[in-house]
Amino acid sequence: MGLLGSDERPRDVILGTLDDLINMARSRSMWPLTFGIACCAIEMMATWDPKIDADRFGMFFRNTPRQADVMIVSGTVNKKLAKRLRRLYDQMAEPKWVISMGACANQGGPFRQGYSVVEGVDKIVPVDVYIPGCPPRPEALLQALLLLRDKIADRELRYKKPREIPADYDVMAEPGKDGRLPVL
Amino acid sequence: MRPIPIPEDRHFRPRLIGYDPQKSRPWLERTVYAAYVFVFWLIVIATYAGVPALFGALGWDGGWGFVLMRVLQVVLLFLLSAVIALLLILVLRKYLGKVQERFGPMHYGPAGGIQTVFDALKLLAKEDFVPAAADALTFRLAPAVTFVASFAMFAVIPFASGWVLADTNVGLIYLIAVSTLSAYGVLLGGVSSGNKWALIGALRAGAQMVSYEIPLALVFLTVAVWSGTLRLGGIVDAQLGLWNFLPLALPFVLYVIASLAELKHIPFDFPEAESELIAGYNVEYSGMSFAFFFLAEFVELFLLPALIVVFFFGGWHGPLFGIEPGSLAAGALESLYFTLKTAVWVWIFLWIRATLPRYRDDQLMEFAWKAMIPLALFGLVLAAYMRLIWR
Amino acid sequence: MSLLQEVWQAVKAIGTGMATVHKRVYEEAPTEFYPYVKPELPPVSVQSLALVENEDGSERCIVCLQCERACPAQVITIERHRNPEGKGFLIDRFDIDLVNCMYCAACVEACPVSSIVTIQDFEMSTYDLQTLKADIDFLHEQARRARQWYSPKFGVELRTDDGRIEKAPPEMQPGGLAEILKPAEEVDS
Amino acid sequence: MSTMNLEPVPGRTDEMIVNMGPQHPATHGVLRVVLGLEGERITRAVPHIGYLHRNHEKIEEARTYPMVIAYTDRMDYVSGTQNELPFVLAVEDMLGVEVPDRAKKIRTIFFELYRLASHLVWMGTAMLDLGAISPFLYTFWDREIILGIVEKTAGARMLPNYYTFGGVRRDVHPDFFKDVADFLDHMERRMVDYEHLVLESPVVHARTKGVGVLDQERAVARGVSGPVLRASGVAYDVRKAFPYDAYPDVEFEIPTSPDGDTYARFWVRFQEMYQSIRILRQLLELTPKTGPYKGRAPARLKPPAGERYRAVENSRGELGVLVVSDGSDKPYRVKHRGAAFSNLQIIPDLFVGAKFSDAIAILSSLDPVFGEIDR
Repeated sequence: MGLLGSDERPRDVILGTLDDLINMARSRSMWPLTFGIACCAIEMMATWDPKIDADRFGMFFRNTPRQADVMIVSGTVNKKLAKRLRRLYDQMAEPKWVISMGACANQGGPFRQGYSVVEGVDKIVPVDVYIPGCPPRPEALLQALLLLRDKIADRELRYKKPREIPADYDVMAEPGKDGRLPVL
Repeated sequence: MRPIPIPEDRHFRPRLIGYDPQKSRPWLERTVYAAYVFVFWLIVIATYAGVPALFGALGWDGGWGFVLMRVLQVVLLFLLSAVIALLLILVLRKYLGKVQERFGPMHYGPAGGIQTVFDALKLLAKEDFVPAAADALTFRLAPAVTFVASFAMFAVIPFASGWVLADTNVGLIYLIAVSTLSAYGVLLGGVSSGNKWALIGALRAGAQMVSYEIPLALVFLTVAVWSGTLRLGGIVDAQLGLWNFLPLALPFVLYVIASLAELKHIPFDFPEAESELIAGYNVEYSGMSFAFFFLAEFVELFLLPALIVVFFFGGWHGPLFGIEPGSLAAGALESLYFTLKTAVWVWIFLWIRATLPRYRDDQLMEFAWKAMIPLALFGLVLAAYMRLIWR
Repeated sequence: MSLLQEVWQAVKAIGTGMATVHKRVYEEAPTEFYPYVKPELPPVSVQSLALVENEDGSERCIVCLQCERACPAQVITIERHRNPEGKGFLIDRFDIDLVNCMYCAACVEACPVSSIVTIQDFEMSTYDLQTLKADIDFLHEQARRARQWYSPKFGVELRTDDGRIEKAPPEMQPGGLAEILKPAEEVDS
Repeated sequence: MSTMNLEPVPGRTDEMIVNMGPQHPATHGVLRVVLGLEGERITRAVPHIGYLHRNHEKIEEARTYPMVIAYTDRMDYVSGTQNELPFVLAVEDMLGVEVPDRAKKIRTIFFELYRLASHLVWMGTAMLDLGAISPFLYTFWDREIILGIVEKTAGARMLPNYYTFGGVRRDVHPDFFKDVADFLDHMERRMVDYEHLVLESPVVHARTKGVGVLDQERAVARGVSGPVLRASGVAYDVRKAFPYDAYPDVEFEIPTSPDGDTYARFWVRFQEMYQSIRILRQLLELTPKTGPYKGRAPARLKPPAGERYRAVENSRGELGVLVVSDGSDKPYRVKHRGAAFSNLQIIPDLFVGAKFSDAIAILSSLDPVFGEIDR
């Protein structure tokens, strides 16, 4: 469709380029949140070790959710942890992304039959990239981070309203009397 | 027997973007650093020689013209501090990578050279968040206070002979006053965040400040007694024969320790203590406010080593190869000497950061009150006697 | 005196530590440059599962359901019917839920014909979980793309360039040491 | 006062209740400790666990005996195969399976390799908690070498599911013994550096000496085990007290320290790493290069009804398992006795009265792993 491409709305040359630049910057400077849960957390740490060195791609851990861009859910999420996980996600500043690492975070994995385990972290937070494995290799986590990079850089609609987030409070333990999450 | 067809790849593969990434190329890295330092040097020359020359040529060196010139110089210095932060963060990450047997940022830009630019852009575009529990005005103001306090130190830093914004004869006192202010920014930010970790970080910053500022001021006093002036240019000029770090060895060591504390740098990074207080005073900051704290931290990481060079390592002094002092070329060369001497001290600070664990906060206070202050007083008396005897 | 000695000890220790750290600058980094260079994984490494066909394209699996019974995470679903012409069974459905799989290789241990094998394809990250619900076509594809795989019965097998399947040399096999050392022992005796 | 939730004391304004965890960089996972802080001093401490509870023991009752081995891996996920051994030993006892000598030695080699790997992770994270960044990267690279050796033989890096009833699942890779010998040479060189960076560092001395003292009586009363117990001067080690596998054949010492403080726990772990290297060197000499790697286990695993407790000394202490069989192919009950869980109980004792920074150092010296604590 000629110069403007096949987009639904015509692209603004200046703002479009600026958006491209900002998406490029966002995709190349993803700081994950230090939040290790279980076995996968050890492999998550190993992704930053000298052999793999994800810092080559400009990623390093921030301890506070306010300054982090990516949450790597690295392990089994049970119902006691679920509301904390959701809270951490809410505390992160926009824009934010979630990577679900390992079988347990994806769908409960080998523990999905247990009474306390949340079957899939995507019931609590919106997940961008899933990694299979138990635990995945550090290379697999790096691959997922780079897939996320490509996803951010390619995002067609640059500005859009905050994503609709599925908040399945049933999977979390005991919401408060007013039906909302208890405040820690 | 049919040959088994190899199917198409159904998996997602990341794009292979990057700049010939499969080996480290030290020469390229050095070129990147040199380019940053060159930009830094150009800005310094433009600030201290270019702008006054321009205004002098235009005849605007009085009244409002002078004010405009100073404003322009300050804007250039702001640009300079941005360059310093971008370079130092890159160098920190690359150097940490080197000593940890890995590479650090290397795929975006030549040898990872524009990684920090991406980081800055991302922080610019990230949501800047004020928590509900925070005191909004103070919360917004604190990063600015911190940054301005460290940025104001530029006013008296002499980059070369005569290359200084305010060649005031109370330069040292100004430094003592201004450098203390940056702790106020940390205090304000921590207390106004409405977060307990930030509060602990702020209290630690306050407690730390009252302990290391006294030996720091005593060392300033020692340098002033030894040089006979409070003007920073005068202190540098007094070191023409002998750099101060030899006669003032004890105050020099104390000064390095105290500036580590003032920088909130390992082994004294208690207000930020990543593994204890999560992120300390800046735990609630995101986006641009956080970037300002970061900027202030790295500008200080340049300024305090620069002060070490001014006080103890002869400032801008170096061989001039027959260039007439006071000329543009001499100024340029002198500012380069100053930059390189500072770079060595920045490297030593980064080296300390890569090696040492963190002390406990009360141990610094104990050390400051029980060892550093008596030693600094002793150094002051010694320097006074030495001055009486030898000069 | 002892105080001075203590201070000297501390300064010396800090200096030694800093020298220890700085020494690393001159050592070569072991970084693998992952997305640009794929790591060479050992052939027994369990990264994913695949269903190997025979060289002529016929099914190796005899649908004995041993793997389904052995799976701790219970991710294998097999449906079968009796072969109308001849003996044995035919596959209706052979699904492995690679999302929930714990990659313990118990199914590979259980397989009597080495049909289900472990392969080294770890690059399975995805935007959509449904791509990981492996059906029989997916598992066959994985096997066709693989250059080497492992199963306890046949050991490490390689796929040659012309599509044949052959046993790997003993240097790659678990327990290959026996075969490697045997000629030397014969020479000794 | 309820023991679970810390309520502010009415009328007391100098105490601040701080919630540390479950997301905190120094809690080694998902521990939550509610602290009462008076300035920097801790007045009260209540640890909360259960954020990683994933019903190991209940799920294991619904799995057959070979399947359980894969699940035990996921408990103490830093020490890999060490978790499999007590269960394997208990079932072997019940079945009366004969284990070949070579299989025992291979198992022990893996056991000690994982002890080194676990202690390396401990060292890196403990130094990270104290504020030093570089040792973390060094130890993780050494751990990568160990995991590379393990993966070449066992097929997975962390959770290999390698031991089986009667031996190990497959014979070792032809390069195995050479790789281990090379690694030990490498490790001995690196240990010198770690001594410089950790044990000799004056900052570490300042942070750890005299901090978090656990005296001998309380250590025994609280049921701690492993390096934490030995740092309090009790020379109890399951490898010596109730030897299993190839440990009767090798010589090694049990390092103990009378101090009981955080530095002693650091020191004991260091000495254990030297002992592991020593054990591995002996085992490389003793293990036949070829031979059987697996005994003859019955095809249908149905241990006779009864129960059996076996324990091993893993990286954190006594890891035991009680298997109750009702004669079917699934265990009636599997009860794990985790060392990290018992060691965690001394947290309130050691935290109260310490500085907040000390609490971080104490916690890192306990080296908890939450897969095993919460199970």
